[in-house]
Amino acid sequence: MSKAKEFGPPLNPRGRRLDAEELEKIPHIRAKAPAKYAWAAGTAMSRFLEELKNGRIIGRKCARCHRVLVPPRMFCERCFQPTTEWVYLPGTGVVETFSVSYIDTNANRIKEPILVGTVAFDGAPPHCGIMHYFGEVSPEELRIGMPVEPVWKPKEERVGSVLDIKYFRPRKK
Amino acid sequence: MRDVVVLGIGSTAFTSQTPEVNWKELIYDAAVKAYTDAQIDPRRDVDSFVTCAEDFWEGFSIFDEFTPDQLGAALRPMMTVTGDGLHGLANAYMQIKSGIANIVVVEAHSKISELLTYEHVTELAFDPIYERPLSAEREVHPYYVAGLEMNLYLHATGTTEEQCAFVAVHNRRQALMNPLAPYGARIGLQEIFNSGYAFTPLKRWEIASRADGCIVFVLAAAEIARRLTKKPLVYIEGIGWSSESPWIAARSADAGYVRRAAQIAYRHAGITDPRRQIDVIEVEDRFAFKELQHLEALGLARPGEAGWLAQSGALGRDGELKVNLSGGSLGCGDLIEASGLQRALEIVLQLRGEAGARQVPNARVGVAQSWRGVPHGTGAVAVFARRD
Amino acid sequence: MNLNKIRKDVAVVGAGMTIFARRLQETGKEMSWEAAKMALDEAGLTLKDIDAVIVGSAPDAFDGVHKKGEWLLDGAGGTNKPYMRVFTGGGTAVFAPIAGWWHVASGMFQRVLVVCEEKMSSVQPHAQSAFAHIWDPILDRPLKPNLVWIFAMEMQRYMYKYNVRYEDIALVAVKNKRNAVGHPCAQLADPNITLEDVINSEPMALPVRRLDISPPSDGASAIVLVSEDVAYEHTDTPVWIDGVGWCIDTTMWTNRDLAFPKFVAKAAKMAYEMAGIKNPRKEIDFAEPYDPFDYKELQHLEGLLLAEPGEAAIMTREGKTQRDGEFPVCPSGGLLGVGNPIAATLGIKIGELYWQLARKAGPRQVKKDVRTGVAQAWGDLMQFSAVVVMRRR
Amino acid sequence: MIERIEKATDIRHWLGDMEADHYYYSAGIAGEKFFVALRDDGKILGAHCAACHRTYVPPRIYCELCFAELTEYKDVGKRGCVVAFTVAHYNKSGERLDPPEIFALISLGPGTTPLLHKLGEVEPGRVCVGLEVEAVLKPKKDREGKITDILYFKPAH
Repeated sequence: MSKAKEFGPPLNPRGRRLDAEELEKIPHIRAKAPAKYAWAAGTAMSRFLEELKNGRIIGRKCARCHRVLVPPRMFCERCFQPTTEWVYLPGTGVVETFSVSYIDTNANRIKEPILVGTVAFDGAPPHCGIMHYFGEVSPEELRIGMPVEPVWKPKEERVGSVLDIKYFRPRKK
Repeated sequence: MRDVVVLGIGSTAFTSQTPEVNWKELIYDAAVKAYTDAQIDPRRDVDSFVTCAEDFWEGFSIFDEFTPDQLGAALRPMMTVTGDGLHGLANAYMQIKSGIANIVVVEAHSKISELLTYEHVTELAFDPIYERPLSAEREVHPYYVAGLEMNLYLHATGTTEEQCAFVAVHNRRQALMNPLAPYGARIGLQEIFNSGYAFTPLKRWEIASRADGCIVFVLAAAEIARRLTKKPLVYIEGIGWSSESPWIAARSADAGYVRRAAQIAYRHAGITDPRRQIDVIEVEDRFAFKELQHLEALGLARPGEAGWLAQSGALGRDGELKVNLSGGSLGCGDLIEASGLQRALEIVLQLRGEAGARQVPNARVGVAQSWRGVPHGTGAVAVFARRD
Repeated sequence: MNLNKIRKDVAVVGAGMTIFARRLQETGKEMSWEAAKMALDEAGLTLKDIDAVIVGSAPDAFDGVHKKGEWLLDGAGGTNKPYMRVFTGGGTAVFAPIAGWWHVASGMFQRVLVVCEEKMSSVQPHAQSAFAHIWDPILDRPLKPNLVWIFAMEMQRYMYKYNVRYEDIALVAVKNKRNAVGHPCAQLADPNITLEDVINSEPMALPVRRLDISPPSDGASAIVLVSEDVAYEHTDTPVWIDGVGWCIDTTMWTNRDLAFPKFVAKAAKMAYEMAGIKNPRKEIDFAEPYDPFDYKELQHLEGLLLAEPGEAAIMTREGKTQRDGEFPVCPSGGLLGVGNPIAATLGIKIGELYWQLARKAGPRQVKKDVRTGVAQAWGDLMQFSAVVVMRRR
Repeated sequence: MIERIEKATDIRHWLGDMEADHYYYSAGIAGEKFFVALRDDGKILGAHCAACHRTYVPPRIYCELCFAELTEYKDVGKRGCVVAFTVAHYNKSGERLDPPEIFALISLGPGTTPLLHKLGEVEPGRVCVGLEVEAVLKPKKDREGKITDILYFKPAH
């Protein structure tokens, strides 16, 4: 009746493994793939970037659920309503989570670890903030819930980018 | 068998640039219109969401991440189809037919103005071993493939270059009547010929320019829709899609991908004599000859006949076949993966009687057809109808 | 969802996969064919029997081919057929079969082929070059992030909120790499790996260490889905897809508590409702949750409502999730052991469910008699999940 | 939306890319056969499907119609005829190509799938469908195992 053969696990799976030395020996092409973009920052993020240049964090309030959305959006994804109001935040917050990274963006190993994580902003709903670096703190001291504040670049160096903030450091009492 | 209807439509205007909004805001604008048209709340009423996008068009390795919020889909079932808007509709259609969803939203957009290396990215779709190196050497524009296809088509059918040029003239004129379309123009055959060969026999002004825009559809099971709206319901009577071999050298002269897709759509829709049964037609015309090739593949003209119909004025509002009254891609712009939904949008407007100056009286049955563009042979066909 | 209206039941009647390896010589097309051919052979079908093809593949930026789905088409068996690619990031492995499910359940097609492919070795110098572009260009990319960061941040939050110990998390890596010894396709099987090996492995982005991570990989997998109308023509042991669910959370990942994956729970509830499962812990016999990192297996078991938050670590410590335990988890060896060619992990999620439920898994067959299994995949920026419940009847 | 950007100068763009350093594309199993034969022996190989009476050029390890595994490689020769062609006048930047580049689909014999390549040593105006052509290869010492080892096809005499 049954046309299916008794097969078991994937028996005799195919695939020819290559080690790194073989790469140049077999026929292949090495090529670039040019893919460049100029994304419109849009209504909300254009303002957000402009305010970073001013040394300020700005959010957008939803009149329906009363959340302050930061980073700002022109619509609330929960209520599906236009947000209605610009709100400045103090820029301070707490460490929501973090990592001590011994790899860089290209997976190169690095000696001095990058301290990175997300900051939940004061004045925003719980867990709401941005990703950024931490500084002026040792890996051992860094912990979830730690109060932090932004360290801004000097005004003349700011260009309207998240990098206008150098990093977040433990807030002085 | 559950029937599937179009409950709502929304669209932005189509323009060559949209610098003031990001893609999320562009999509949000179209979505709000569609939800208003459908009289639904996406946070409460929609079971599933579909977006149509390709990573390299957008500039994100996983564009799917950036799709939910602007449609009201956060914490809801949502997916990306890396296909044309009609492929998106097909998935929504199957979800409703299967019973897993009652109301499904489909979004397709173009933010192609933000891609600065459009030509390179288009070539990135070519086979990297056998095809890309040939045009990469001298940085040849990838649309040469359309020139090859046009040569195949003209040779196989005896269609003339002049007949193809008629399509470019007609669709750009037609676009003047479509408030959404940016590329309307009053030009004649002479201007098309004067534009010169780009990829012989294809001429420069037979090529659609690109445009940004977004279209959102709300589909629903018919029994649900009847409770929700008093507007006339437009049924999706059939939808089909098909692909040829992806190799450039395998391109067919007769757009076999449309022929096969139409077979599926027509079978479900009960279309046996398309020329007689279909009132309004929107076909893909990124390159003018494609309109003729696609009309023949849809069974709306015999092989080689579409050119004569174009030449004799039979393709237009006053002709026998009401083709691309929206202006097509030549008039609305190449909306990339949203092209198919733009076609479907026009059909729905026509069947609802909301097509304004372009309205075909008593349009009851319409067909929308898409093609994903160079270098592939992939397309879809959807048949829409009023039943009341 | 209207459960009275599911039109056609859908069964898996064949599965296939290539070996998973850091680099394969095959092109993506060739890998797709190798996997698809194996699945068709198992189902006793030829390509001519197939009505439609569904393809899953994750970022085009891996293979370096735009419209990768179109490019893979001939190898995946799509020539002159209805051919559809769906894409939900890392969730594609379990989502593509869901798309396959509605191709059949809708009544549109009787026999479909689902093929998933990933070739991560094409992108140079490292798969990270592609992952670098999954982030928001304005908010995240200027910080030059590495993909591992999001896992590290999520894992940190998970451990903090639910008091989970790293040692218990690391046990998952040990279990899965050992389980993979029974898998002919495995890339990182290790019968001798110990907890100390994992704990002492190179720090990547702490708390994540090298052996907590599944390897980038090349590979392809495929399954054959058929309608209830024809299932028994092809096999005496069809395995039924009885529940499907999927869900995506907001794009704004820095606006969410990363400790608990709500989107997994929502997808699971959708699948369980469809499968008529009221008490997942009692009614499901084993699971293949997505385990690209060891803590993800735990977090996903909790998201799948198979453990309370924080409890999965205890189940692991007590050995319950071993292949011969009371609730086997990732008997395939998972991504940690077999490899992680993103979408192609179809073969070790849905494929494994099929082989286990059809009692064909050979040396990997779990001890207890299993009738209901759940597979899950996860993707995008820690925000998407797909869940499938399969049963032998 | 309720508010929009009203001043043109308030609009921001963000420049970026989606690039890797480069891509390494393996030519695959069938590709290795094809390119080694081209590079070392100056031969163009196809793979034959006996069931479908089709020879794939370039070769594949599978027949895309019946999915049979293809193991029969054969030399299809270097002569064929033009199935379709185009004269490309523009490059990717929109500048005119001088001279233009001629692309063609070339059939290397009955039952073979056409090969995409370029034409050379011919005036664009003289090219027609059906034109008999032959492959012009790079000198053996310059061949690298790439499709551009074939420089172009020229009219055959």
